[in-house]
Amino acid sequence: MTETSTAVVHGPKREGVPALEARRLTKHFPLTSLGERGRVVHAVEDVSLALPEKTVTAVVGESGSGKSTLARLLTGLIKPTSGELLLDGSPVGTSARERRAYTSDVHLVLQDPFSSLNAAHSVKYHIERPLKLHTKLRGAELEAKTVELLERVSLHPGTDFAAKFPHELSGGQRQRVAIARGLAVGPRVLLADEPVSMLDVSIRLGVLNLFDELRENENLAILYVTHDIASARYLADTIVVMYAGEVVESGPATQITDSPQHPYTQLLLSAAPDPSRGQAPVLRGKGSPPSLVTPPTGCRFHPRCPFAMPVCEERTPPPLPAGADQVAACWLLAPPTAEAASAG
Amino acid sequence: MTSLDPALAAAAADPAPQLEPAAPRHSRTRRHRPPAKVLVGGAITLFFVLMALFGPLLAPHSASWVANTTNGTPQAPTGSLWLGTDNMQHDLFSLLLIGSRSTLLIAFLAGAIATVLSVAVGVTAGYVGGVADEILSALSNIFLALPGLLILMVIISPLPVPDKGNSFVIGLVVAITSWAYGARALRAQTLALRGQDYVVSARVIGERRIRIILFEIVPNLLPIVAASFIFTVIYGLGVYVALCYLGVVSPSSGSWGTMLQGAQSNSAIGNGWWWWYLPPALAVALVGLGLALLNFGIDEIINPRIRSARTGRGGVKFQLGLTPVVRAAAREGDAR
Amino acid sequence: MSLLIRRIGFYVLAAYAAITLNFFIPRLLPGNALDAVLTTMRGEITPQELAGMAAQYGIDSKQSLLAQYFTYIGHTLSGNFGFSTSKQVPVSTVLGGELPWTVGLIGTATVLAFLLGTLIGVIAGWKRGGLIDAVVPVSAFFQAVPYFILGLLLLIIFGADLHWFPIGGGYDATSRTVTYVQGWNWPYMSSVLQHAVLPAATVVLASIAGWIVGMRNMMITTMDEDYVLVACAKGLPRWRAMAIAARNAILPTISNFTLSISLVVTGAILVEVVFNYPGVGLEMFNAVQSTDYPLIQGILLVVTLAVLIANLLADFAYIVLDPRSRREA
Amino acid sequence: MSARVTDTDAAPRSPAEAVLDVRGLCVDYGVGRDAVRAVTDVSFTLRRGEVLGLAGESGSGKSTLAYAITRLLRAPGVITGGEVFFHQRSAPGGPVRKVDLLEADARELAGIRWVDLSMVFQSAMHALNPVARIESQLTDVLKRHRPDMAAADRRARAVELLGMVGITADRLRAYPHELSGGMRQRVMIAMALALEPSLVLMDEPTTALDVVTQREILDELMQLRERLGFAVIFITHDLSLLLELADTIAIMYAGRLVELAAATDLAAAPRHPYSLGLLSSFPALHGERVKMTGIPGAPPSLRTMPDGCKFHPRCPHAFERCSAEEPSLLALPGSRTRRTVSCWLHVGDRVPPEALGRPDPGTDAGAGHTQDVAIGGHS
Repeated sequence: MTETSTAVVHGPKREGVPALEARRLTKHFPLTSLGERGRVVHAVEDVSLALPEKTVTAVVGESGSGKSTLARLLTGLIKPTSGELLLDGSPVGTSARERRAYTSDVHLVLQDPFSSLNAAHSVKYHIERPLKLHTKLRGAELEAKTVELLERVSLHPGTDFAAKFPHELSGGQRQRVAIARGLAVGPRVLLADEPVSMLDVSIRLGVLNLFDELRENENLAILYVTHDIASARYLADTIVVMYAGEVVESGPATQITDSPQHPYTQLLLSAAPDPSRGQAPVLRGKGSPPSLVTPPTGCRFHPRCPFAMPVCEERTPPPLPAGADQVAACWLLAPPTAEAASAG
Repeated sequence: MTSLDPALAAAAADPAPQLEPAAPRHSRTRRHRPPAKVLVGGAITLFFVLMALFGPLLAPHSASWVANTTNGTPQAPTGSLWLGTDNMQHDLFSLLLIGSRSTLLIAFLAGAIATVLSVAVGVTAGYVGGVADEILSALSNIFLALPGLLILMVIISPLPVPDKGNSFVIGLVVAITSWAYGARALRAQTLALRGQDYVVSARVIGERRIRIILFEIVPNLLPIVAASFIFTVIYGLGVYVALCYLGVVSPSSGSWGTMLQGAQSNSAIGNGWWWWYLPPALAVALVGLGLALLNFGIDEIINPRIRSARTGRGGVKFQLGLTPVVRAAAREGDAR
Repeated sequence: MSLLIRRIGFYVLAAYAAITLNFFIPRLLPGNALDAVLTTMRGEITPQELAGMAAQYGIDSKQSLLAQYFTYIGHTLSGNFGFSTSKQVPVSTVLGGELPWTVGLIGTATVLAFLLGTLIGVIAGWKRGGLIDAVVPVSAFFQAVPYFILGLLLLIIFGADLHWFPIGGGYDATSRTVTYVQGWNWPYMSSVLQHAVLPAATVVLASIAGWIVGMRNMMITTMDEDYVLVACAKGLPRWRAMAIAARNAILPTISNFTLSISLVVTGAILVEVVFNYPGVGLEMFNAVQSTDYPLIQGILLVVTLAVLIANLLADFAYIVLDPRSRREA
Repeated sequence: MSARVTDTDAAPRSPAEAVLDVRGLCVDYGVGRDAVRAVTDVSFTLRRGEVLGLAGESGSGKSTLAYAITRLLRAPGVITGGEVFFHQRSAPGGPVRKVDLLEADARELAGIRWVDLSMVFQSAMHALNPVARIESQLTDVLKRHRPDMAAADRRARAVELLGMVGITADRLRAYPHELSGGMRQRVMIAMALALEPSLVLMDEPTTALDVVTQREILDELMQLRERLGFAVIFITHDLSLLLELADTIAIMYAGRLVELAAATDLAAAPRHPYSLGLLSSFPALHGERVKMTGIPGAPPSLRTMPDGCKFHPRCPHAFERCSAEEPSLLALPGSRTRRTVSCWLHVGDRVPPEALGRPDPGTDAGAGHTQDVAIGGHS
């Protein structure tokens, strides 16, 4: 942690200033129950991430890897313990006004389509609220914009859908409404936390393809948080793999899945269902993720790692180059000199 | 007196997300018609509300009217005096009509004030959380543990007479001892709603906290607010009638409780003057019943699972772990 | 165990709040109401007692409020609740005489109602749509009617009309045929029991409906849980599946018990007034009538503490029954 | 709707003996006018030791089917037709008794349940009694079904069972909430195997788990199956998982079986457009990234079923007949292995689209066409 000298910024490499950049975000949740005061959950540890426009960055990890916390940190819903956010290169302020301005640039689409819309309100209400908050549109213009947004997420005809209530919609339609609400603020950045994991298999691709279109047509920077590495590969430009609150590997999507360098990424890939795999998969590693209250020393993956070395237990590996635009935080990738130095 | 249903609290605490919502355990379409309980309960309640509104106007006699007799014993009901008279020869039917107003007014007033209090406390505690929650929760728990009625007796009895007759003061005092039940249920439900994705989404689009509470959370609390309102009205009714019955409060306009107090202090039961105490007692019981039926209905709307299943629906007996088999032939036989 | 410690802490706090409230109640009286009260007592009690009371309530007192407060707390903790002005005996003596009646009647009836109601609720929920379940809506009547109204109705029907039971009191003091001697003898005990039937029935009927409905609804909710279905899938006997459901369903019911206990107790205390039953409730009524503040305070305190202790017991039962609440941090 | 299948075995190709025969099973939710049909006319045969994957989306009726087979479906579920024959074998190699589970009474069912037919539920979190220790939940079945067993033996067996799924004996005294999600599901599996049943139904047993844990548990499960030889009905929405796991796969849509085939055949050469659509809904982990579309539209609700083939509104190959008549599950006689499909594209002289007419793996011939040879009394 402390040894990470230079923060490597993960995310798609593009020219210019990224739409949203996170610098060394750390989040420790304090424990509140009796007898645990003073201890913290190390949910996100020193993550730097750049989200350039017109790109999709996938954050992949198991539950408890800190990927959802990272997405919420990026919305500003929760305050980081340390680190900062930069929107178009300038730091994001904390005043109520700046906070509100930020909400018009960054939106979050959540996992559960059955709870992301308020059953008490119509679809129209859901789309109009952000428009009223962040634009000057009123009256007929407001209605026209609402319909347009619904149709932009393929809910045709928009006027019909506007009048419906959430319980009249299918899961996929609800998720599209949630995305349309996100678009209504006119965001630069769309964060999606497991947006398809609760949808039927046959309609997941439709929603993923919608994200792909929005990246192109709306110049959006999209963060796609998922546990499904295959869908990350399908949609994203860059995959960032998180484990126990830390980024363990990042790089171009196909590169990560075709030649994973970090043992954890290899484990994830070996566990993922893959019908094209000829023989039964050999699981690379065992055990389950560690407690984030008392994370393992050194590399947090070392207790499960089939290649663990003494150094892994002692020191946190820095992100090391593992290919073109690919980095992995693993001592296996350390040049021999460094390893020798650490051994000596 | 009724108590807030634990199943309701459980439903509030566990809005179990159904991964496979397909199996229609309870279809929405059947919800359109309100349960019979709501209809009956609503009708009873409406009847008494109308009585409270218009009864005093329709009463054949005023509260101070006395039957033209020098008799010192109560008269049994007759064709002209439907419910007979008390020992002072007041017309009990008129007293019943007139007394309905103050009785229901205070019950509903207490319910309304207590509901406002419980929404304010419960939703604040649930949504804001942290220290505010700790303090407000401890406060409501203490109020739950205190014997409200006894404290009311002590607080109200030494009040100056004008205050004792003031509906608002009485309603307020009753409300102060009864808001905690609703607050607890509302806090639990708010806590459950606070983490819902639509609340998070509202924060993400930049809604202000007060708007989130009022427009995102409160609409979804309405069934529980309604349930806790009815609960406190029942409670207020009981407490107010009790206070009148004990003679702690004696409203000048009279109430059902005052009638019972008169009957009690004149040993009406021992003397067999049933027409004196039976009508007000039944009236209180009926209002309570009507409200309780309404609350039953609301509970079933909040948690459709608890709906009372009709026995042998379609001749099929459902039993956990033994799915019934009804062959098509048998069903056709039914159709014929 | 941290949960239990927290709960005990809360009850200590609540008890302290109740004691403090008790201290302030006479001092909160509007105007010089207390003064007036004390004035009316002149002649009924000795001047020394009057002076003592005046000191106790801070009238003409040289003691500061804070000092009075600590004196009061000290007295309360040592069981000294003061001196009843209407009965001319220490409050603790009065309470000692009344409490057995109340505990015997209301305690028994409340516990009985809880056990019986829970049992009926379990069966009604398990055999949903069955005969017992069909009776549940009827219980709405008893659930909604204030205790004392129900008491009145029972009194009218079974006491005044049918003459099955006496219409008041805790026992017959005299009778044409029998001379009663208080104590463990049959004539006296049977009289006590006979007098207890209607008030006890009132408390049971009025409170049982709540337990039935609550338990039934919790049962139905719990039966939707997979682990109950698993019990069936395992081929366990049906009563085992029902026991598993009931075992889990009773947990929220116990929490609910803590919510309702003060309602039940206050409601039941009113029943004593209706039946002229010689317990704490009737005493409270009389004390209010005769503005006997020391007695009022004593009763309030005892009832509050009883409710808190019942709550603590319920919490304790909950912690024993639910391993999840025992989770070490 | 096709007529109910009555003959005993339509495809007696496999020498292995059947453990479960489901014939024309129909399930409704509700009774009378409120009733909706959730499962329609499902027939299949499961052989000893076979892993049958039951795949479908939410609302396809896959879980309903499983619960109906075991008679564990909750109210207002009602079985409205069909037979479920369970072939009960009292001892290894012993005589087989054929029991119709739908005719069985509570007593008979209680004797079969868990002894021969156990079940793993979707969420172990909810399937384990939160207030009972793991030990008592493992031993209560032994107590019930092996009344002669001594307490010490029951305990030893519980330790053995936990060991089988890689849990140490010290966890016996634990409560479910003290275990991780993966451990709870392992306990559930150990419990299901306590009496060495011949059939285990698994309803999305790993859906709630992380991918690594899921893989570990499935690996263990498959090893146990090798050793103990029980048959499995594995229900999931994750077809890609089933392809690795199952011998045979049954695809369900809108309460009907639309295709039943060997896993390898289905993967390489799906015959039903819905199977094809599902297969192409899972992005690949390797190879070129190509744009995929999934299946347009959404599954129908039980209350508003389209006429004809239930899939036709979403089917890219639908033609007139599809919206008018409902196809029934027909055997494809050209197939090497038993496979059945309910689709008009494969009936008569029509040449199915290329994607639906690929040859079965290991054969040169294209998909055979049915000559209206129904499994049941369709013709």
